[in-house]
Amino acid sequence: MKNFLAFITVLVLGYMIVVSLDNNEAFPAYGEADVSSRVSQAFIDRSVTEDPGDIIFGQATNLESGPANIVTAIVADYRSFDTLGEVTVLFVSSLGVALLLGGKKQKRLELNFHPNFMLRVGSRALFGIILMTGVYIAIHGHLTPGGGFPGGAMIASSMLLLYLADDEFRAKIKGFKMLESFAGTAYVLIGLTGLLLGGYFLENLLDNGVIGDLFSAGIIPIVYVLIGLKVGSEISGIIDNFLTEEGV
Amino acid sequence: MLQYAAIAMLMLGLYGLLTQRNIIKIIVSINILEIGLNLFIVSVGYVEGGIAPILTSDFNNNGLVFVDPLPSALVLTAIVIGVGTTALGLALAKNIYQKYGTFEIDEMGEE
Amino acid sequence: MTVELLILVALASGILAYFVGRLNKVLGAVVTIVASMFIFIMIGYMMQDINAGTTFNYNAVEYMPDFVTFMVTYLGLFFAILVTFIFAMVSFFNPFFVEKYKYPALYSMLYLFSLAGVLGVFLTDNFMVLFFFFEFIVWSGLFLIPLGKNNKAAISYYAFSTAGSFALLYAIFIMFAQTGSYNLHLGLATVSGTTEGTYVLALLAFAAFAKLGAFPLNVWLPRALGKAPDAITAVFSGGLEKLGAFVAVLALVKLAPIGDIAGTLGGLTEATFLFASQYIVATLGAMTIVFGTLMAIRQDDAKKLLAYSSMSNGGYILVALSLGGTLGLSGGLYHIVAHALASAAAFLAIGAVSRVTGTTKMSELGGMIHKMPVTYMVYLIAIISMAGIPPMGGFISKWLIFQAVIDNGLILIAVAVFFGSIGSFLYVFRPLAALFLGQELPQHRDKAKEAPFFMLLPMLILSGLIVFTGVMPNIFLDFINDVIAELGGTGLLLGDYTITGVNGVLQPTLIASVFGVGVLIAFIIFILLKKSKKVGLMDTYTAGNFIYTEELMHYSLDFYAPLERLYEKHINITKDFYKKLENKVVDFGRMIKYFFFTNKPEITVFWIIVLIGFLLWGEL
Amino acid sequence: MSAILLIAVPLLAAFISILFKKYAHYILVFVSFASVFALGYMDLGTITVGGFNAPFGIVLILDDYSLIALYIVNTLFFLVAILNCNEFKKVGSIMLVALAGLNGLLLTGDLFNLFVFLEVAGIAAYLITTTNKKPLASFNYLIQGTVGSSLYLLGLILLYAMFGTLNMADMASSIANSGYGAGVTAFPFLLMFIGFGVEAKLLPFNSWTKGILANSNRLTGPMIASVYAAAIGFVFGRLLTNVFVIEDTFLIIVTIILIFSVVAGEAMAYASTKVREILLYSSVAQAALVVVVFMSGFTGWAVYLIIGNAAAKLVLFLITNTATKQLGNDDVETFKGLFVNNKVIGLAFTAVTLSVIGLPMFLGFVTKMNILENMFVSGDYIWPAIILITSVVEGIYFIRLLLNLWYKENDLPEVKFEFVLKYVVVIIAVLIMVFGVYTEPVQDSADNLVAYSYIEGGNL
Amino acid sequence: MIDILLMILTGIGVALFGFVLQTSIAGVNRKVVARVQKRYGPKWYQEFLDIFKLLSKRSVTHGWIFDFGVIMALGGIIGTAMFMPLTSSFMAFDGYDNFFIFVYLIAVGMLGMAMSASGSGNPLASIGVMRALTTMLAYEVPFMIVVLTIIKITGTSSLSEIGLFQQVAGNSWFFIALPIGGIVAVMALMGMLGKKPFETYIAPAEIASGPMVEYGGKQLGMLFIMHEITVFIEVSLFVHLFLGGAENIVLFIVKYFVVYTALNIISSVYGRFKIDQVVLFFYKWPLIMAITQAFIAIYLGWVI
Repeated sequence: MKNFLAFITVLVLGYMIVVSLDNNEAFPAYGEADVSSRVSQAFIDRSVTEDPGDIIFGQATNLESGPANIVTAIVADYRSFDTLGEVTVLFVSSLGVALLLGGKKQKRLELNFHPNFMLRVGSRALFGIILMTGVYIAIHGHLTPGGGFPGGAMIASSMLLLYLADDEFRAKIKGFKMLESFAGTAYVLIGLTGLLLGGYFLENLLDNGVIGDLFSAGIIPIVYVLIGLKVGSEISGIIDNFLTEEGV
Repeated sequence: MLQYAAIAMLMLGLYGLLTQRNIIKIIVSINILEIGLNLFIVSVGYVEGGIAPILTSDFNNNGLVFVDPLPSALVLTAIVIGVGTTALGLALAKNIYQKYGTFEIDEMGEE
Repeated sequence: MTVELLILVALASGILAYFVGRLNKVLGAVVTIVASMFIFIMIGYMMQDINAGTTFNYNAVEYMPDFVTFMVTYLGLFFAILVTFIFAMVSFFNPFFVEKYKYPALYSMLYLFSLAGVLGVFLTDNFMVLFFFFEFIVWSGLFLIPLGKNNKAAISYYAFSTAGSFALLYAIFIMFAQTGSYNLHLGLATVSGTTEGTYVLALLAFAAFAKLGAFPLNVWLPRALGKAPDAITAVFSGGLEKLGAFVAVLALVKLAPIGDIAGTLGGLTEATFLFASQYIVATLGAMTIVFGTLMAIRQDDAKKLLAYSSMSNGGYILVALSLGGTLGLSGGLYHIVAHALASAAAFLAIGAVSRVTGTTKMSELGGMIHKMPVTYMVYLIAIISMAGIPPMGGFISKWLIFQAVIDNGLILIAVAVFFGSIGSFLYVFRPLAALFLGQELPQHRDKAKEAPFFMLLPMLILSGLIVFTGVMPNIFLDFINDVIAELGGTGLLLGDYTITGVNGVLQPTLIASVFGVGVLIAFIIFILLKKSKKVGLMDTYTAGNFIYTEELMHYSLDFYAPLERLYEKHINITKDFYKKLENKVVDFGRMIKYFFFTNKPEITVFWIIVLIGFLLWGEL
Repeated sequence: MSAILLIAVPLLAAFISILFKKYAHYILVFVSFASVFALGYMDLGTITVGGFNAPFGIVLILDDYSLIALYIVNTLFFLVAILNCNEFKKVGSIMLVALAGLNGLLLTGDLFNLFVFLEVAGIAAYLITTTNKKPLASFNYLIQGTVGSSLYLLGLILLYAMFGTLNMADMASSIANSGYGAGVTAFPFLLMFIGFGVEAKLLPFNSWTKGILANSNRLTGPMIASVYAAAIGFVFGRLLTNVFVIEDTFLIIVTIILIFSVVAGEAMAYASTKVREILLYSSVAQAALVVVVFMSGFTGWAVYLIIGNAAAKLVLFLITNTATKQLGNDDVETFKGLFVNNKVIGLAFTAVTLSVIGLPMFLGFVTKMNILENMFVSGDYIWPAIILITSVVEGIYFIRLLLNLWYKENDLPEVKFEFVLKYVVVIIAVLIMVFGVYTEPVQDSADNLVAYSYIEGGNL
Repeated sequence: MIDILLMILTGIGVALFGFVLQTSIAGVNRKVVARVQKRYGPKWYQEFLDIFKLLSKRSVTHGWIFDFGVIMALGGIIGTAMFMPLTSSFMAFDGYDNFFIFVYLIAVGMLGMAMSASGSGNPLASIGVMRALTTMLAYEVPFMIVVLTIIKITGTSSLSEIGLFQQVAGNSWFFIALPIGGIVAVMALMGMLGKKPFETYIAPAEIASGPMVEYGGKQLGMLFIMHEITVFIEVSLFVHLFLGGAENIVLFIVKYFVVYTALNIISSVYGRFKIDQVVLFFYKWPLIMAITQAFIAIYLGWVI
């Protein structure tokens, strides 16, 4: 009975929200969002500081923010402070999971599934391929969709594959910790150098080069790779914590 | 249409929170809620007939319109925050299980 | 000697008393005596300047915030002298009582802090300063009361006095919103007569009722005074209760009364019409008198009995002030003086007894007169004045109040006032008979001895003053006339020895001398006749059988048993009311705690949905 | 020195500290002291991050309002860190992240950035409360916190869809001259209000408070009840005064919530017999009061109310939790007569409680009087009545607590308070007394604070 | 200075006259009551004999308060009697015969007696005192309300002027003008005098004549004198207030005699109330009658 009542209330609420959004004149209907009246128009034609005219892929050089993928431009350049905050969230949650579950000496969780030899060997091969795609996505963040976060997630998924396929396998946690801390510190240091030299925290010091090249958009790709590594190591740390338990 | 789906997902998440008493189910409904929210964020930026906001070689010859890039940037962050909280929730769930031996809140009784 | 310096002296001596008290308890208490005597003399000294017709307006000492100003008015000075005098007299008791308390040094400090607070309240013309010191007294009184028996009484004291002072604060702010300044006289003047004036009058009356312990808010007075240390009870009933009277004067006299009653009673002939507000306050005062008297009659603990008596006398003050006019005002103010002196003396006497015997319960005491005759005489004079019997001051104020009540033709209030005056005779006599007279109980026979000289001194001074206010009241009435003149009323018609009320002339000195002549004649008759043989107390007419135990021959347990039986069932009306109120709050709190604070997130989500639903309801 | 360092340095320290597990808490103490110290050299104004100015990039605002906020939160944080550094070694780096999160909250001028820092600080808070050894309560806190921040994000996105910007000042100005009625923005603002209501402990949304604070320890008690409460209070104040537009139906809902929180908070405190419960319910009521004062527009005095409450709750929770750890449970019965033989702690506890109630000679009195005075002048007669009645109830249960703690004869509980705690507690009590009496600086700093309630830096 | 001395002497004279008048009338009344009970009764001066016999005997004392109380009682009553105006024009202290002085100075006498009775150590005495005080509480309030009406109507509270007010041609005695008030006053007077229905505080059977139990010899004699003078004050109060005072002394004595004898006759046929019956009785009918009388007289102005 309680569930039914809750269902009714939730339904009525949903209906009310939909109706109120419909006849709310300020809220644009689905699909008719006029981007020009919004802040993001400046991001699209890179005209926050000065107007570079129309941007031709492959020719426009040192625009105010380099990456071809505008979403990466916003995430890593215009609003890169959010991403810093973002990374801290993930850092804290992985630290927290380690605090909650991690003990001194951990050993692999006793699962009743014991993989046979074929699975253990086959997964090694697949591991390499997944890892490479993850790294590729991280590196090409500023050109193609994806970037640090999806890349990092794929790296972690490759680690997960190993964990699942082989029940004695344990990655070297120490290494992840080192990588994570290195990437984080590097990211903040880049920001600080931006503050010291360029006057603004996280400023893009290197020139942006030609839009569309692999080595363009200044510090963005570097930052995104660092983020990819950090996310990868953190999530693998979390996976390790979940799949292990207290024991000699 | 996507927006109605997003709001429906939101409501489903709220329904889950209202009724479920199992720790894992609560975490699942929180995730549904967040996915709904993320969908809604993206739907706000959708422009009829717009393409993904990435400059590519064939962009400058046939005058295409971009979808609003900012919501997708924000959604990127929101997703990762969702991951963070879910990881923490699951860790707490494991702790609770070790302490109380069950996931049902009613059976845990007053601490 | 400006007012600020005086207050600073009081505060400084308080702190000094604390440090001296840390070294040696008794010395700390002695400091309180010296300080309060000094302040009393200074206030008395200030009396001359004011008589010379100059009302001083002392501006702030430089480092105080600029709006703190003090002004010495007749009204303020009247109260200040009286209360500082009570503080000074009671302070003589401190050295003897201070060892028994848990925090002796704190006791002396807070004693002088409340004295400073009293000065601050009476001698200022700025409402915020008045409220500051009002709270200051509540705050220091709060930590004094639990030094006695238990601390539950302090909580109810705090509850009611804070409710009172916050009502005062609300009124202050209403006036501030009107006038933009905290000036007392300006505020009251601008507000009186308007609708805000009604709220201000109601709130000030509420504050006065809370401080005086009048009918609706009387639960704290007997509990706090019954449980507090003896010296503090004397100070409270003699001095601090007069704060309530001071606020009552502000409310009832300086504010124009609201709404006239003649209109409501349909144009009755010849009965003078009273304003609705005065009538309500008078009725509540009358109920306080009746309630206080009935409760006092049935008390077994002498201190609680006197606490109820100060409550019913508070009722008298309220009735007198609310009737207004020359008679009402002078009767009220004089009753404040008479009651302050009488109740302080009575409490000190009871305190002296409790110091020696450790208890003030009448059922455990008896025959204290044999070992403490002087305390007995002091107590006798005090209760003669409290009962309003002629040679003492109480009679003059009661006579004035009766004149006011009769002149205004208020029958029901007259019933209460007459009942109160006769009832006061009953309940003041009870400690006299049960505590002092009757058989001398063995357990107290060895311990009891007369109070030392330093304790008797204040008691004798007080009783001397009581007699003096009874025989030669005109000196005090002259001063009261100045106060009334300052408040805008016309003073009492005073001959050199006579007081002319509205329907009769009174010459207190004549009454006293005639009473003296009568006693002389009786004494002569007594002396002429044969000397009678002295016989022990146990040797009495007991219809032939022998009795050896004193307890059997001492009648003190429930003295007015037949009277108490009549109203036993509904004694604690107000106590039950406040207990129910408290339970309501506790249930409400527990219900919300149970309903809202569970470890399940669904409560919050549910309420979020409800709120959003409520907002979007309009959209449908 | 630009204010960004207040966020960047703790983050850097956090990333490094995971390597040297053993020295984490020393780094924590050093960094928090450095941030308090560095505040002296910060220059006011807006700091753009990444070189892109206001409506497009993210901007941090350091005006008088956030400077005072930073001073208070950082000093309190430093005190909590110092007092708990050797007991809770494991949470060193999490505390560093919390510090970064809190500083970010107070400084940021961008709404989405505010959401991110709210999450950072929130997650750090969930982890700190896990030291209470009550996983279910922390879980409940996590779920409600996440629901709250998701609603905040939903509201934020709605506003973005309507006005196309994320910067606070820009949002405020575009709402102002967009000419839409209040009904348009009511729904998103309500969502954001609820989002913050959960964190600020307003009544219908704070069912997590009892689980967390009722069995808190020396770290979580002061951390949640005073440091986080102060930070959230300041941020909520900034939102309420600058961004929110509160009219008719939304105003009714908010007023109902606030009245309900204040009254129910006091009633619950009155009804509870455990010391920590009394304190937490009274802090619920105080939080609601802070929101009321912000909404009536006296930002200066709301700031002093927050400072008074935060300092008071720090002292109260520190003392209570230290005593509870040594006595087992925190019933008023077991606490009876606690101060008889540790008078210094008792005096500080009494001074602080009397200041919370608002008795004269204390900071609380000055703040309460001025708030009431301003309310009356601005013609509001209902709220002062509610405040006065609830402070009578509040006075009663605090005095009942105080008298129980001071006056008892036999078998007194023996509790040892170490020197550092005594030292800190006495300083705070003395400060409250000093500013209670010498009210000049409080008076004029509060008045001119009101003038700057708008973000002077965030190029309006 | 001389005229003050003269006034005091006349006062003492009035008190003496009062004592002698009342004792002789009491003697006569003892014969009247005896006649009612079908016996002859003692000689009219029997009261004098009793008193002087007692004064001459040696007695016992229980301490200084025991004696001091008796002195204070007698002294107080004599003081009150000195103020009493005999006729509407002749009184010791001209213009100071205020009604409230009498009501409260009697209380001094009562207090003196109560003090010495409790001081005597006999519990029966204390119980007697308690009963006396409770009865006083009972009859006093209705009586005062009626007097309030009288003072309100006449505008003055001095007895002689009230008497003169009643003697003025137009208006009749208050006993007739305020009929209900008159009845209440009679009842109150019987309470004051301690006549039969309200005699609980002497109650010879239960508490051995209450407060008087420990007295003997001169103390008892002095208390008898006090009792006689109290009766004189109360009855003459009634005469002045309700029977229009008296132009000359003879009229005063006649009215006095009529009132006192009527009361004695009424009381001789009554039993005795229990103490709480006394209180309940006075707070039921007399109080209501007094209040209605006051309401009618003051607010509606119906004075016959």
